[in-house]
Amino acid sequence: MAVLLMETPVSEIAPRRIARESQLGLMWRRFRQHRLALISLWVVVFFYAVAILAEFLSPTDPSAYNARYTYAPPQGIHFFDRNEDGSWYFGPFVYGYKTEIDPVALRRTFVIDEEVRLPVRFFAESAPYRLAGLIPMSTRFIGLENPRDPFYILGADRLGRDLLSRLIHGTRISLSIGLAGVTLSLFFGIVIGGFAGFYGGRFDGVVMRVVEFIRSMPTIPLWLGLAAALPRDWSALQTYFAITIILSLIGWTELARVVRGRFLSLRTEDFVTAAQLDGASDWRIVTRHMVPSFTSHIIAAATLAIPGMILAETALSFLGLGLQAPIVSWGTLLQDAQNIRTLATAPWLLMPGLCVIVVILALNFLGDGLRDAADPHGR
Amino acid sequence: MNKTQCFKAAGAVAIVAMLTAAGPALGAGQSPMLDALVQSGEIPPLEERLPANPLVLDAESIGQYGGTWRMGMNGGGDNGLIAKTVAYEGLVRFDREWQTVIPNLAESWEANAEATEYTFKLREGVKWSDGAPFTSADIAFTVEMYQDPEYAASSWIDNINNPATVEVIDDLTFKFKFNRPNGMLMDEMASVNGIHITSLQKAYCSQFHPSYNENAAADAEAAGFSSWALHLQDRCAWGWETIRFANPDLPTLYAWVLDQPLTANASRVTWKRNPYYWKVDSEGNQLPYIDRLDMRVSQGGVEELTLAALNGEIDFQERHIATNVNKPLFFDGQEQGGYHLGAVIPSASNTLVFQLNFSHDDPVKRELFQNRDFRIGISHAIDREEIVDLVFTGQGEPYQVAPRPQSPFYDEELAKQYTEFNPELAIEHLEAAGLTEMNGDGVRLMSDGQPVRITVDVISALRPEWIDILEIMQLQLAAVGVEIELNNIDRTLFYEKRPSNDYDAQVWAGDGGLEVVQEPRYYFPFSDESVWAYRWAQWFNGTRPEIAEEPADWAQEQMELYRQIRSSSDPDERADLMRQILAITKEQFPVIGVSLMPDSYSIIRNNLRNAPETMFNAWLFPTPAPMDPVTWYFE
Amino acid sequence: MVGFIVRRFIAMLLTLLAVSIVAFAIIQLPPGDFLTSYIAQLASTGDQVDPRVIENLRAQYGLGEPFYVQYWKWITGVVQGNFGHSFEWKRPVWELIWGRIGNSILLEGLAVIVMWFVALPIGIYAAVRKYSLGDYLSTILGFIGLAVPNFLFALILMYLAYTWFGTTLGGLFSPEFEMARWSLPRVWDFLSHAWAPVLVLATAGTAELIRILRANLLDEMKKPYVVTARAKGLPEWKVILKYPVRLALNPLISTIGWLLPALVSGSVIVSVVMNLPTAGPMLLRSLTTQDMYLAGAIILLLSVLTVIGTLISDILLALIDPRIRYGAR
Amino acid sequence: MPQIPMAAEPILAIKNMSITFTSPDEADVEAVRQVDLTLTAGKTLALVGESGCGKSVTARAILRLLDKSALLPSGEILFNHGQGTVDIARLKPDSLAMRSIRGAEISMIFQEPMTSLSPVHTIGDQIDEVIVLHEGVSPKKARERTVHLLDQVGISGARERANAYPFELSGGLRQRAMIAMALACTPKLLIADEPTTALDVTTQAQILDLLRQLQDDFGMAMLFITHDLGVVAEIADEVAVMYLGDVVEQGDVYEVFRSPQHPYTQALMNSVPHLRRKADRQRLSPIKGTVPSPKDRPAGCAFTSRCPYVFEPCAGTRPAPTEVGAGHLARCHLLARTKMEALA
Repeated sequence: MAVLLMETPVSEIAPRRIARESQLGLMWRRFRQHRLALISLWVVVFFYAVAILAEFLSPTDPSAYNARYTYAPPQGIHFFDRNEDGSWYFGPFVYGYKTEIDPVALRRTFVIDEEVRLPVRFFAESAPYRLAGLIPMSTRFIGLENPRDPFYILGADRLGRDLLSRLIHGTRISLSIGLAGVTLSLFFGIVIGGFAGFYGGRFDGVVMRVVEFIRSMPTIPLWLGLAAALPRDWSALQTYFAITIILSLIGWTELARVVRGRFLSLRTEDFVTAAQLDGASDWRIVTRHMVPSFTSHIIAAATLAIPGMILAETALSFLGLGLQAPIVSWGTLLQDAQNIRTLATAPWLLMPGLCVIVVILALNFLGDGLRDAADPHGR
Repeated sequence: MNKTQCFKAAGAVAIVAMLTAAGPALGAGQSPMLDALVQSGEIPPLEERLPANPLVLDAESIGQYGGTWRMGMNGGGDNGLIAKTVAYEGLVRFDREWQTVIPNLAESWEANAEATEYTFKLREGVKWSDGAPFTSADIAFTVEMYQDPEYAASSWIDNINNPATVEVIDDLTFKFKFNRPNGMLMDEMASVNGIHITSLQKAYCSQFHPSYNENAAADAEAAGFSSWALHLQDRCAWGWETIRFANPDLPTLYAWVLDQPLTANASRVTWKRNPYYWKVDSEGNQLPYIDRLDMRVSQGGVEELTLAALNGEIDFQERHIATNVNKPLFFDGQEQGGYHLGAVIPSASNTLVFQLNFSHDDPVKRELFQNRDFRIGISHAIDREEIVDLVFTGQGEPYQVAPRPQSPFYDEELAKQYTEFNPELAIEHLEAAGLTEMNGDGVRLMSDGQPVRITVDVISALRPEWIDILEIMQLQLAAVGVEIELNNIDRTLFYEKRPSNDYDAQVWAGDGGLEVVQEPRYYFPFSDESVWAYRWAQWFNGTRPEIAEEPADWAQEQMELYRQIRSSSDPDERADLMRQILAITKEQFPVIGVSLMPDSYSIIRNNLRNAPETMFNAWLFPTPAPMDPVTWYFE
Repeated sequence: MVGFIVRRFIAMLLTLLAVSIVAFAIIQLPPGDFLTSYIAQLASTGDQVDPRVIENLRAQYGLGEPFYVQYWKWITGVVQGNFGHSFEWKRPVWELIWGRIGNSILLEGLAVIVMWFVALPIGIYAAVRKYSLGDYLSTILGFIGLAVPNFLFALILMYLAYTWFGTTLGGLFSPEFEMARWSLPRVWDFLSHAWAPVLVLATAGTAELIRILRANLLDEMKKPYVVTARAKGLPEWKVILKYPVRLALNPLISTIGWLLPALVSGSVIVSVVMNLPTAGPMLLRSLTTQDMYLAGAIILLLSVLTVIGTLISDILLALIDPRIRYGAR
Repeated sequence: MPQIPMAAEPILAIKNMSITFTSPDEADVEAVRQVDLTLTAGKTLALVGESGCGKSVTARAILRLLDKSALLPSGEILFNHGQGTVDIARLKPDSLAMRSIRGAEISMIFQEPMTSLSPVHTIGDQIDEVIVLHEGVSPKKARERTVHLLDQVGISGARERANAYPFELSGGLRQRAMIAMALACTPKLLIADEPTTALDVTTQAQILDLLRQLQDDFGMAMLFITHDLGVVAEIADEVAVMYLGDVVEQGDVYEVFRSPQHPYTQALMNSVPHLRRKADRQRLSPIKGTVPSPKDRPAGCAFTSRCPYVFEPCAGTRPAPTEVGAGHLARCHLLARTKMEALA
């Protein structure tokens, strides 16, 4: 048996990295491994960005109607075309329409007119507006050279309003209602669940009974009753906030449960005992020691709560008890679309439904990913 | 008995004589569905069931018996459909053109010159659906019930300003008496409101009232009701109230009797023929031809009903489903569904009536809203062509609130004044109304320096197009410096805001396009529905004296003219008076209209015969019932 | 066990009391009452109502009394089985709603059964074949089921049935079976109508069930007792079904409790679209007409349904899980 | 290569077995490297090592209870079931052949009697199941056997206890029930995976006693996995010491304990306290450093990173087993060098 004499020194075995990483940092590292969740994160970010930049991104004003283009089908956006002389045209553009009115059947018929090519301009000039009601601007992301030309990438509704623009503005309302509802739920959930979990005992018992009670109520009748009770002369904004509060009345219970559970298990952890022995106040223990240790869980739980809020908003609008026209939300847009006529002749008006599905999917995947990342060893 | 009556009676006898003479060859048939019942002795033979002089209906063609007429109700509270198809059986009725009042259960009538006394003669031998004879006693009982405050009904019979009293002369003759002239009684009685008076059978309904049955209270309790009044209301509901159709035991005079009643749980309401129905075709065959009705009850959404109609599961209907939006759908579906579309002319004159509150609490707004120039300015600022094009796909035309072209009261000037879209003219009028200053946002300022901001109450649930029209108007009016804000609210609140005077403006459809005399709410402050002058209308009606306000002189003049209409029994005189009212309306221009309500359509199965290819659609003239569905049949 | 049920039962009664107060408060919340909306309704058809009639009705209906008096009258009646009168239908509420509630229970019960039948095998498959194509597919389908709004799904289903098969989905019975007694053909007729709403109702719930089952099962499959079972020589399917599945079902059974409120809520919307005579559309209408005893009774009964559902799932859980039955944990 | 001496006909012979864990994201990890073990009827082989050294993985590999991610790329597991020999390493984990061995021929008991028994089935049910499965008797007969078995493992009131759920029993009783279940079909080999670790000292002793006694009664071979040298001394006939996937030393228990040859075994022995007067006590000498992850294991001797005697070949070349006594083998370059020096 030959003995190999090695010149090289014993290779140092790298000690395991024990770098101190914040919990959020750890969570982020684990989260990045979830490909679907990561994609979903971008989808959600995209939609929220759209919500924030609604005025800038929408090609037209969402309430700008045009008699000539009621129920105009989507133009789509094209990039290549062959010119008459056979050369190629590059760049984004849409085709015009040829329209006819059928007075017997009461409708306009549209044919995409491939003769008319309407180039799409980026950062097109438009009438001045205020972005998010604050920043004065006078350009929009895309637009046509001549603002009077039809520009309906996703088609038009029954008044010839641009569906894309309405969709973009609806995104703002629907997503913010979800976010606002969750924020409110989160506040109640953390405060109530936190105290229940921290002090335990009788207070905890009472809170948990209340939570169980609320969760045993069927939500729609509850919402219906409350929504029917809203003063009808409230302005759109008031209704909007009222609906948000109604939605979070039930939403907080789930978050309170999560928070309470974490508190209960954290209460016995050594670092909390240590802080208590050090004489830290309860408030300090909760805010400085306990809350940061489960921020990640709260983020995950909150993410998973948003879809429910969005779906609830659409359902209430559908029943005519939530937001109402002229407010543009995904719910009111779907309410417009929920008839046989739309299904049969203008299916593109169901686009808001697709948005709902995509966002709900993304939020669910994102929430799942966050939860897994926050708590890799199961729940 | 006057001459006409004699003649009519003689004519009826002659018809009966002819029928008996001609025998079976001339028909005198009944539905095969009834043959077995006659044979088993459950019902008497046809001759004994029919009145001495049945009402003869001339239809395009003689039909055949059988079949089921399928239609759809929207929700459990849709008693309107029944009122418009089955329950339109008053003492008198309108002809198919909605022009004259013709006999129905009463074969003749006459009024005194002051229009305070009306004498009616009932058709002899008419029987309730349980076989009992229909007599003057039933009428007297009905009047008594309506005037009992415990019986929560409301009608011309117990009109607090001019209630009816009844005097029974004999079994078939009775007299209505009024303290004040009631010149429009016959029009009221021929309308859908005329069916109240024939809705209660004394023999059946009296058992629930303590005046006739001392055990009524105990019976009510045994049946689970807390008072006899509730029991009576439940068993014998009035007129065309929803729950009336929940009691299959209630005897009626309708062509069809309840089979599956309209209960809260009903998913369909069905009817079968009334063996005692008292109308025949020109060959003496007992009507109706159609044996059964089947009304499917949708649970609050009409989409399922729309699909059913497309699928050929509806035989005749315009209600609920024949919307503007659905037209292309139904047009395309004709072949697959085996139906075609009939024409329907609405009674309403206008798609949207913009009513400003003349009695606004804010004196500045009150003055502004009462200013004719302001209203003319607004009217000129509306691009009606665009609205017609956009919302109604080109159907209809710019129109004010005025009688429809089909009406004898049609006045082109009234209909068309100030409908031209002319922003310059609009601004001129607005400035004439004192709105000369503007604020930084381009909104005109009122005399108190506040911008003109009008909140418009609207119920989009009722007519979705209202929101569309208003959204367009919002932009058009903004261009001339008038700001309107949409307030989409629910119906209850919409009504509650009126007595509390808590509104700037409300919108509604333009009723009174055909029923000009009966429904003049936009022509002068006539009723609670004259939202533009709600408090003036209270002054006119005296219903809520605590909030009544003395109207402007011109309105008082109109009111006086209308009082004259009420006290006149001469139709020509009434029409003349109405024209005078309309002339003042034209001068004063109280409300702003948008466009002529476009024609609608009905869905008619291809195998349904005698159904009208063209008809009016109104509530007072409750179509299709005046088009005699009893003569329709399936081929 | 008996003590356990008694304890749960008392808790349930307390919950019901609270529910009744909330239900009554909700129906009292909107401004005005039935009469104001009734007058509005009449007025819009051109009728004027005599104020005396209104006063009479108000007295007959007991409107205008303070909240606690109305509540006390109502709840004492409810305890005796008298749910009050519907203003709109002028009938005892109980008579109106039992059929509707029955239909609701029937549909939701069917939906629960379907959900379990579909979710069980798929959930087990997804957990056992973790990260397989089937797992991903079922996860994605499940999430989509969760994300599609019920009413949209129902509407599209109805439209497709019309365009593809020329049939109208809707209602629960054909006309000839509407009022018939239960018989085999009627059951068949019912099923041929009910599949569509049940499908719509079950979709979202199934997705949720699959997710929970899969997660639970994955947790359970890591437990040592599964290895023990394998070490016994049991075939794999038997190992999975007898041990981890059995344990993964426990938390799932407790989900019946909250599944029911969700189903009840879903059925309101589906019933409106698909024209089903369930409690949902009646509730919607009674809320808008402010027919308060009717609305109150429906809200109360739907809540009772869910509370009973929770009770049932608690008892079931105690039955199948000895740890709970014997109070150990 | 020196042959492992055969004392008697072996029940199970593991030859040159390696176990590799695969993962889609990371490089494969060889958790067990070329292990040779032999088990004989009536004898107990103790497998000793720190946590994560691969001893449990080795045990589970015998019953093919490892996850799909675990591969057996080389080696044989020869099992003699009386009618010949079968190579378990070639069987499919869920095949009938494998399943008929599990629980019947080779059975296993686990460390955590609480979690290793299903909490929702009674003890009796879980034992009956094995008997019914492998012997096809009626459930009633199976229950008779179960009661007898429970009695045999020292559970008093066996008939009633059979209807008890695991959470109603103490830790010791649960482990006895586990043992009863494992012995239900009189297996030829019993694998005990740290069966006493979770128990208190008294119970531990009772269970060890019981196992010894049952081995006498049933005559089965036993593979006893533990990290406790005291337990090894009590129960084992032979011992194999594992470190990071390698069997570094194996042989007769007295031989190995008396003169441990591998530096790791030596260190292990030194880390065990001996009972002495306080004044005479020496400081325990724990092994320096920590166990590296299998990923970071050098190609050569696994102990390289912690060995006090490390020299050139250690990191790069894996030492071959050197026979240092009768049936006493150790893998260390030091031994090879002394041998070579001796030869030289």
